[in-house]
Formats: sequence, structure tokens, C-alpha cells
Amino acid sequence: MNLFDALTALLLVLLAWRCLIVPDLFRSIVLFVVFGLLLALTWARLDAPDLALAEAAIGAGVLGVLLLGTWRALGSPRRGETPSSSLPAGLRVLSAAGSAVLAGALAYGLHLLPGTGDGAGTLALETLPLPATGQPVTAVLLDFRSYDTLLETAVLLMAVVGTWLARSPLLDALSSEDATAHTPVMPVLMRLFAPVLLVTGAYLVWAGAYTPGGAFQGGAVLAAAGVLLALGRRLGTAPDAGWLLRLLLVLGVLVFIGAGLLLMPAQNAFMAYPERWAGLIMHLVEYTLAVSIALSLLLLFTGRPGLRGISG
Amino acid sequence: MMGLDVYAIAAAVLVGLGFHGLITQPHPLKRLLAVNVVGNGVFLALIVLARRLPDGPDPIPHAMVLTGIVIAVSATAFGLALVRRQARDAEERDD
Amino acid sequence: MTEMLPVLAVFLPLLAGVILFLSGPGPGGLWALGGIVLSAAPSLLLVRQVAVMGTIEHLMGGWSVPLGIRLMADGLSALMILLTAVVGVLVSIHALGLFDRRDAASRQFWVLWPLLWGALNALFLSADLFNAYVTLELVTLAAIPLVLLAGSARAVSAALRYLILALFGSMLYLAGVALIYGLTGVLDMQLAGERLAGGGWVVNLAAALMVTGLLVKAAIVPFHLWLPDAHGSAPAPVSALLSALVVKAAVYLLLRLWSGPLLEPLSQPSVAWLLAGLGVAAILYGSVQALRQPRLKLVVAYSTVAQLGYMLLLFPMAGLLAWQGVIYHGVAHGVAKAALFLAAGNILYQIGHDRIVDLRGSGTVLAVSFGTFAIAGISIMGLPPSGGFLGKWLLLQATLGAGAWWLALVILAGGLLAAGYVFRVLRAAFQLPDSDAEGMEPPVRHIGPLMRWPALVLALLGIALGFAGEPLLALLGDMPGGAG
Amino acid sequence: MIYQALPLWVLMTSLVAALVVFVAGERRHRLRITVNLAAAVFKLLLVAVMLVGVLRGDLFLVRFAVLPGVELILHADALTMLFTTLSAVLWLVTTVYAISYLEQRPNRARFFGFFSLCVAATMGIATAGNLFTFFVFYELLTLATWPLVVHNGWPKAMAVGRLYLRYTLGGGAVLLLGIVALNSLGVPGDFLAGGSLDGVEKTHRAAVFGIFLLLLGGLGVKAAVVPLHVWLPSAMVAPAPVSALLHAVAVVKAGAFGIVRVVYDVYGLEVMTELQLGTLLAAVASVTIIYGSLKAIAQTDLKRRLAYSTVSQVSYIALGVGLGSPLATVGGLVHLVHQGLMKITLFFCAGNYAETHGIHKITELNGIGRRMPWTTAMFTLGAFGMMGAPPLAGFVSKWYLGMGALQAEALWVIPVLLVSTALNAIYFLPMLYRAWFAPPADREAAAGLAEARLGLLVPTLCTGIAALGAGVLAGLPLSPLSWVAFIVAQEYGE
Repeated sequence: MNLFDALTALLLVLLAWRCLIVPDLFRSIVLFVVFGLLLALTWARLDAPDLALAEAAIGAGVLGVLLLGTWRALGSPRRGETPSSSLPAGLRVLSAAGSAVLAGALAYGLHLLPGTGDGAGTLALETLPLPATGQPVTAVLLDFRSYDTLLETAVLLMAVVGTWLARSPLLDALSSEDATAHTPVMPVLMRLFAPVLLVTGAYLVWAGAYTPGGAFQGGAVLAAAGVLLALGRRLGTAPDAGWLLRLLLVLGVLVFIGAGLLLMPAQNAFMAYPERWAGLIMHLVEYTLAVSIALSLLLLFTGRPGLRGISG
Repeated sequence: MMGLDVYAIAAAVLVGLGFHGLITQPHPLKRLLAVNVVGNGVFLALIVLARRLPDGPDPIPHAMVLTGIVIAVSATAFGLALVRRQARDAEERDD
Repeated sequence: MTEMLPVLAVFLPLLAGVILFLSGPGPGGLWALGGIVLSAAPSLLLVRQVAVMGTIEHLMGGWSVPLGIRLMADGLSALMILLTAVVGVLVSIHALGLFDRRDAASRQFWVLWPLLWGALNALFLSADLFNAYVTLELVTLAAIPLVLLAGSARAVSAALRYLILALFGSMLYLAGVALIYGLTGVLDMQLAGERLAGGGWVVNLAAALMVTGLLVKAAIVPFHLWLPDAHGSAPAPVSALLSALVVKAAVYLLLRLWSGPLLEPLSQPSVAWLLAGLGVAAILYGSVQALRQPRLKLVVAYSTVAQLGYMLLLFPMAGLLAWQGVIYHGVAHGVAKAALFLAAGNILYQIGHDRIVDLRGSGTVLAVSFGTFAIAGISIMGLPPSGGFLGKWLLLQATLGAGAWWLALVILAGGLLAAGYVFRVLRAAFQLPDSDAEGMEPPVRHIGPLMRWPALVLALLGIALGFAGEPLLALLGDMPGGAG
Repeated sequence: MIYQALPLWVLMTSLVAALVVFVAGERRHRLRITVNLAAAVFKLLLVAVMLVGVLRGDLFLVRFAVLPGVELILHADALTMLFTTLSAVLWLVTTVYAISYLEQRPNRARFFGFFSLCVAATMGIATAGNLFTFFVFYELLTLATWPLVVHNGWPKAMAVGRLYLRYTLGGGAVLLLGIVALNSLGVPGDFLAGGSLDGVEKTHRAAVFGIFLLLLGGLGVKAAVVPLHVWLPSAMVAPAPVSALLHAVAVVKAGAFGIVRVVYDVYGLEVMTELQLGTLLAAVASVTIIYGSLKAIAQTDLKRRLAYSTVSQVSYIALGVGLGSPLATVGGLVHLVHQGLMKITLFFCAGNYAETHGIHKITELNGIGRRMPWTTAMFTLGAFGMMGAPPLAGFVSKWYLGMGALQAEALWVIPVLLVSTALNAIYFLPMLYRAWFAPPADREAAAGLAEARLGLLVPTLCTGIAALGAGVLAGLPLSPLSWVAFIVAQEYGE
């Protein structure tokens, strides 16, 4: 541990505290995004580059856009200062004390944990050469614990459907709300960055098998490209999703489940792949997942089932 | 013993802060942020845990965090859609 | 084939959801019906196999634990899966009558509900601490959008509150899982349990975090605030699914942890009694609130708050009888509560409101709906012959066997309070209408057989459960892990 | 197999009738009447077959395990048949009465559905082979009678319904606690002649004593033992056939019958004597007998007076059982039947008065004997029976109770019986005087014969004559008295 770590940790805590405490909603959101970026840096420092990428792209990036967009979409009276707590002072003190106890207990608990681990993690690192992918985290995500990953993509689908049901499309609100999208800066930004983002995203997906990156990080970057296009009015919403869009949205899940179920009789286990095909299948899964994730995240932003291209 | 790790302490404090924010903040957007702070605290703790293996970081907590992030962001995105809808409903009621 | 069944029980419903998503606005009920069959079939087969062969396991990806994820179908899982399938099929039929698939919003019911079904089965089969977290999130995130189908502002607020609290609850649970992984290096429930033997401060902390998280999700008093709003404002089939199955999911996980990795920390007398104390508070508070609600669906929703409390009485007694009683109570409540919500929904649908005072004199026109409500109410009150009664009987035997007289009194008081709120509704059916309101009979909307029968069948199943103790408890088997 | 399961078929007859009536709906009057009557007659036949079977010593038993170690048991012993026969006969009669009584009124399907369900529950209580089964039907009876009590839907009826539920469900909860507590001592609560405690009373003396109080408390509510009787007089808002049924057969008898079962077939007379429980029961019963009679005198409403009379009379059963000597037992058990016959006659008459001339108050009875001679004659028969005038049914009961008290050397019971008889006379005789001898209040009321319609009168005549016959012909085989003697011989192992 050195001074740098101590300062980073302190800064993280300060940012989180300010983010939750400032009355101004906009500042609160900005602080949260900054907090997310610093968290990404921290994770990179803590030997977790995959997660740093994911946090930057999804946690700070996608979520940041959604938060700021939501802030804009809220009517002006609700946008500014948030009401301070209506709780009586006594209860607030109680809550603060409770939180302090919680934090203290957790810190003490973490402190008491054994200094080395022996179990699934070691086993994963040892077993690594066997599966088709060389990246430990990708191996866990797509092979050892691929079941979790599969279920988690279903969560995304549910969130997308839920957002449709909330019937409060963000993109429509933004485009009707103000004219920022029409400023001349936007098309330039879009022309410059959208292709870069697309290429970066594709690279991250492809590279995920060997270096940090993967379907989620790559998908998030691809989604960012889509968001940019949407903000630049090259992409618009539509009331209903066409069949192709629907198919692409669930393609990853379908391939994942399909591969698992079709091969199950031969392999005697779900999502166990024959050695010759394992690499191919995992790549296929990863690519299709990336497409589905990117689209899902984009639709979480636009908020309506359909997408349409706008020429111009 | 894991010993004194500033990041572990930071993780614990983040959880506590988020909890406090969740209780005291009335605005739903703020409450969503608070829950995310709690989540990030937990994720940070997992990443700290992952460093204990001698042969490089433990991929299992990393996979857990990645899964956790996707779930948290999905849920938050949906939550934001609800926040917008609630605000719109309130506006319509005011009119 | 047998080892494949757990996987099919999870993925065929998920697949059904995805296919219904893909099918778009096309043809109506037939697709949905296909989805129901596809979802129910593997569940029922699995239950039969468990009944014949005992516990079935499946190693996902062929990786053995602790590296991979284990699915396990034991008696408890099978019972919950059976409950889900039976309630699910009947509620689906009701929903076929209520939700027009040509309507864009209603169509999403047929996407989300099969996904929820798969998620529930996944949770009931999970033998992995982290996988349980994922499945629990899956359950929550499939359930909350369903609340929105009502489309009202009230439903939106309820959904948002529910979402925030549920997310917080699962983060607490995850924090506990992180600590357990830090201690043991494994996530498999059984392995973790073996390595946690001996307990310690960290185990206690982990248990506290996980249990608190689950209590939030299960809407146990004092974390119940979101439940009545969410369950009371959702469309009837959704309320039925939420009350009968979704809140049970969190309680199920609590029972699973108690009978597995967290047995030691949760068996300490102070903890056990604290949990039971919460249960008592839930029973009394929920029942009293149910007595005071002006609207029918809110009565039923608060009744759920109360009925969940019974399930926490397990902890201090911790014997086979209590285990059986709590689970039987849960199953019976699931069936009866689904019937109550469907009946309440039918009343709401027929006369356009569910204000109890204004229901006076409607007993004749709404005879079937009120009859359904009454029959389901028998089980909720714990009166014989019904599943609720057998659950209460077992729990009473357990409390008296353990010498906990005052808990027995609470159970009986809860039953009497339940009778209070059930009969408060039925009284409206028997009462004569106000004389000055006569001649202004409100128009009554007709309900088709698709909406009428499932509710009645569920209510009658609640009665039938009063005779099915032997086979169901045989399916449940002994307490897992030799707990207690 | 089918023969052995007769208790189940008897039960099912009413249950199926109830279901058919519910499903058939309000408008199918003819179907409903046919089903009701056919079921009642069919049940009577089944009961007759079973009666002969029990006399021959055939075994009737149905068991079904609902939980590990917990069974639903339906069986038929001599005691079962006493209650079953009474219910089956009175159900038929009351059905005829009710069909006529409710003509042209709304919600008849609902009424007859719950009516049949109520009888099904009563049959279950009669044939229950253990405490668990008994409790199942005991609570079912509560559920089935509540809709009958509030049938009219008036605010007053609803309020009474609430009171009724509070008492009966509360009593049910207490009873359940007692049963489960007994279970947790390892006593399954099977009904076996001579008791089934299996010596538990030796190891858990206090618990066994306490549990008896719980059981008595739970059963005492339905049996209207003071101070748990409050619901009974209020329940008079129900339609007349319901009152008749509640008082004569179903509810109060279910409580009394439960007490009989607990005393003879669970605790057994030895334990009752050893723990002084018999004396306790007899004392409570005596208080109720006197108190009920005193309250009856104070009533001005006909049905309420009859209701308090019921409070008093039902406790004769408990008194006989509590005294525990063979003769007292005969007196108590035979009163189960005798009181049923007499009280249902009285309530039918009250219903006839109300239905035909709108008479509710006792003062309105003046001169009614001239207009409704048949009804009034039956009323007189019932009243004299209740007072215990020889050779009527009530006399037989009281005679055996008195002899039994002597046999049990409980001399304090004799004055109780005498005072009770005197009080009975005080509240019955003035009514009879008014009906036969007092001048009618107005001229219109003095005009000519105006008897109740045939559908009401015939059942009244049937029960009235049965009440007479039960007393006069008590010496014949198969009379209630002979049957009770048969039961007592079994219980005392003679």
C-alpha cells in the first residue's frame, strides 16, 4: 500500500459522498460519472483490466448517458435541486450511525478474511489451458460459469421489455425537448467518433478471447456508437420492432441456449461442448452476444421497441 | 488475514454511504444512485478479494463483478425509465 | 434423460419467452398456449422423476464443483417447481382471457411471464450461492415490468419502489456471498457449508447481510412497504404470480440457506428468535392492516404480508415438523392466494371497482367470484379442510412440541385475524344493498370461462391440499443436510 | 368395501346435494326441491341400513391419512347412530318445512346449498372417529352455518353474524389448541369406548387437566355453556328453519356431542373421576341450566325465550355426562334426542306463528289457540315435554338424570333439576295460557280458523308426535331410550 492507493481510496469515498449529498441533481450525476471513471482506474490498478473496461464503458459510459439524458428529460421543475431529506433529524442520525456500523463491520469482516484463497479460483487458473479461450475471465464467463452469463443476458432482455412498458422513451423526450442535437457540433462529432467507436467495439469483442475485453465491453462501445448516431438524428425510434431487430436482440441468447440444448444429448451436460468445436462455438456465442448486448443497451437508451434509420 | 487494505476499507465505506443515501434521500434518482454506490462498494470488495491468489488475479470474482455490473446497469436503466415515467405522470396530474 | 430434466425445466420456459418475443404481434392465444405447454411439461416431468428417484443433479457444462455450477432438484425444489407449474398454468389460462395479445403492452406479458417462470425454476434448482443471486435478480427483473401492465401511475410508483429496494436487497446478499467466497473460496452451497463449519465472526456477518437482503426481497416486516402497492395495483394475474410465487422465491432461498451453508449462524437461539419475532410482527401487523384496507386487492396484498410471517416461525423450532409445516403453509398459501387475487381481479373486472363498502348487495350477481373468494379464504384462514389448515396443524404441533406456547397463540390469533378480513369481504356479499341505491344497479361486465374457471380451480386445489399431505410431504422428504 | 364405507356415503349424500344445489343456480326450483328431498330420503335409508349394521356388530370404518400420523377417520358406533339418526330424520322434516317456508323468497339456492352443507358437516361430526376428524367437521359446520345466520342480509343479521363468528371461530381456535396439545403428548385422540389417553394422565396430570379445560372451552361455545352462550339468543335473526336446525340438531348438538365424545371416548370415565373433571362439568352444566331458565323468563320475544330455553336444556346433556353414573348417562344422552325433537317442534311452531300471523312477541300469542289449534297443540306438547311432564320425552330424560344423580351420590343435583323444572313451568305455562285461554287482542284476530299452510304444518305435526312417541313408547326396542341403554352398556362394558 502506498500513498497513491490511499489517496485514490479517499477520493473514491469523497466522490461518492458528495454525489449523494449535493442537492443539485445535475452535479450529483456528474459526480457519479466521475466516481465511475475513477473506479475504473482503480480496478485497472487492482489487476482487473477487464472490469476497468467494463466499468468505464457500461458503468460510467452507458449509465452516464442514461442518467444525463434522464435528467434532461425530467421536466424543468424536477430537474434542479432535489428536496432534502424529509426524515426527522433523529432518524437521520440513526441512519448515519447504522451505516457507520455497517461499514465498520464490513471492513472488519474483510480484514479478517484469510490472506490467501484456495478453491475455485486456483482451480480455474490451473484448468485454464484446457478450454479453448486463453483469457481466464472469459473462460469463467463463457465456459466454467457460462450458465450465469446466459441468465444475465436474459436480465438485459427483461430490462429492455420493462423499459418499453414504462412508456417513457428517452430519445423522443430529448429530441422534442431541445435543440442540442441540431447544433453543428453534433454531426461532426458523430462523423468522427461513430466509426471509431464501431471499430473499437468490434475489436474489443474479437480480442476478448485473448486479451482484456469481451462481449460486454465491446457491446457497450458498439452501443455508444449507436447512441451517438441517435443523438445526431441518424437513428430514430419506431413504435414496433421489425422481425430482424427482434431476432438480433435475442440472437445471443438463442445461440447460447441452442448450442447448449442441441449438444446436450451428445455431451450429457448442458453447455458442454466437444473439444474440437469448443473454440468455434464460444466465439460464435461471444459475437452474437455482443450484437445482442449492443442493441439492448441502445434500446435501453432510445426506450421504444423499434429503430429506424434516418437518411440525410 | 488479509491485513489492512485501503481499498477494502473504501469498499466498506461505500456500502455504508450508499445505505445512508438510500434511507435519507427522497428523490428516486438519488436513491438509484445510492444503490449503485452500494453495488460498486461490493464490487470493489470482490476485486480486492481476487488479488489474494499467488498466480495472478482470481478470475471468479472478476466474472462475478462483470455479471453484477451488467445486472445493476440493466436494472438501473429500467429504473431510470420508471423515474421519467413517474415525472411525466406527476406533470400530467399537475396540469 | 433424467439428468437433462433440470436443464429443460429452466430453459424451455426461457426459450418459450424468447420465441414469444420473436413471434411479435401475430396470431393470438395459440402461441401463448404453446408457450405454457412448453414451460409446464419439463417441470411436471422433473417433479415426477424426483418423486420416483429422489434428488437429481446436473453439472452445468460438465464442470464439477467447485469450478462449475451445480443444479440440484431435491424434494423442496420439486415441490416449489410443482407449485410454480400448477399456479402458473392456471394463472396463464386466466391471463389468456384477460390479456389481448393484439395489444402491444399486454403482449409483453407473454414474454415476461415465461421468462419469469424459467427464472423461478432456475432459482429453485440452484445449488450455487452466486448463481442464486443471478436467478434472484432474474426473478425480480421479470416481475417488476409485469406490475407496469396495469399502466396506472400508482403501479409505476410501486414498481420503482420495489425495484430500488429489491436491488438494494440483492446487493446486501451479494456482499454476504463475497464474504463467504473470501472465507471458503467456493460458491457451491454444499461445499461452502462444509468449509464454513465452526462459524466465526465473518460467517455471522455474511449471514446477517444475506438474510437481511432476502428479507427485503421477501417483504418481511419492516421491509414490506413496497408489497401492498405493487401487488395491489398490478393486473390480477400478475398480482397472483407475485404473491404466490415471487415473494416465495426469496423465502425459499432463505430456507435453502438455513438448511445448508448458513445452518450454524442461523441456528443460534438469538438469531432464530429474532427472525421468528419478525415473523410474529409480520403476522400481526399484516393482518391488522388487511382488516383496515378499503380496497379488496389491498386486503389480499396485506394478507400476503401476514402469511409470509408464518414462514419465519421455522427458525426457533427447527424440527422436521416445523420444516414440513412451513413449507406446506407456503405451498398452500401460494395456491390459495393466487385464487384470491384472481377472484378479486374478476370482481374488479366485472363491476369496475373493488371498494369493499360499495360491494354491498353484489353477492347475487357476483356469486361465482365471491364463492371462489370464500373457498380460497378457507385455506388462508387456516380452517379445515384445506392446505392452510394442514400447514397450521403441523406448525402448531411443532410449537407445542418445542414448548413455545406463545407462538402457538400467535398462530391461532393470526388465523382469527385472517377470518376477520376474509369475512369482512364476504359480509359485503351477503348484505342487502342500501335501499336508496336501489334501481341504480351498476352494469356488470361478463367474464368468460377462461377467467372464471382458473380462479375456482385454484381455490378448490387449496381445499384439495387439505387431503394431500401424505404424498406431498413424501415428495418433500427429510430436511436437507440433516439440519436440526 | 362399499358397505364398510357407509359413513362416507352418508356424508357424501348431503355434500353432493349441496354441490348440485349450488351449481344448479337460483332459477331451477324443481330440480332443487327434487334433489333436496331425494337426498334426504336416500340418506335416511342409508342411515337405517347402518343402524341395523351397528346393531348386528358390523364394522363401519373409513380411514384416510392426511399427514404422517394424522388420519381422517369416519366410523359408526352406537353413539354415532344416535346422533346420525336424529339428524337424518330431522333433516328430512326440516327440508320440507324450509321449502315451504322460503317459497317466493330470494337466494334460495344459496340457502339450500349451505343448508345441505351444514347437514353434511353434522354427519361428519357424528361419524368422526378421532378428534382431528371431529375438528375438521366442527369448523366446517361454523362455515356452513354463518351464511344461514346472515341469510336475510339485514344490518342486524350482519351484526349477529359477526358475533356468531367471533364466538364460534374463537372457540374453534381454543379447541384446536387443546387437540394439538393432546397430540403433542402422544395421544392421537381416537374415539375408543373407555377412553384413549393410554395412561398419559399419570405422567402429565396438570397438562391433561388443562387440556380438558381447553377442549371444554372450545366445545362449550357451540354447546352454549354459560358464559359462552351469548351468540345463541342473538342468532335468532336467522330464518325459522335455521333456528330450528341450529337448536335441535346442528350447532348446539355438535358442541354437546363433542363433550360426550371427549368424556367417554377420549378421557374415559376413570380419568374423569380421578381428575375431578366430571364434577366440574356437572357444576358448569348446572349453572347453565339455572341461568338459562332465569334469562328465559325475562324475554318477551318468543324466539329469544325459546333460545334461552335451549341454553338451559342442552346442558342437561353435559350434566348427565358429567355425573358419570350409568343412569345419568342414559338421561343425558337420551336428552340429546329428546331435546332435539321437542325443541324443533317448538321452533317450527314459532315459525308458523310468525309466518302465518306475524307473531313475534309473547303478548301477541293471545287467543292464537283458536285460530291455529294444530300448531298450538304441538306447541303445548313441546312445552310440556320441556317441563318434564310425564309421560312425555322430557320426563324420561329428567327421571333418568335424577336417578343417575342418586346413583352417583351427587344429591345437590336434585334441587337443580327441581328448580329448573319450576322455572320451565314459569316461562312456558303463561304462554300456553295466553294461547288457549286469553282473549284475542282485536276482533280480526278472533275471526275463525287460520292455520299455517300445509308445508309448514305437516313437519310440525311429525316432530311433535315423534316427541310424544319418544316418551310414551320409550320402553320399545329401538326407541331412543333403548338405544341409549345399548350405548351405555357398551361404554360401561356390561
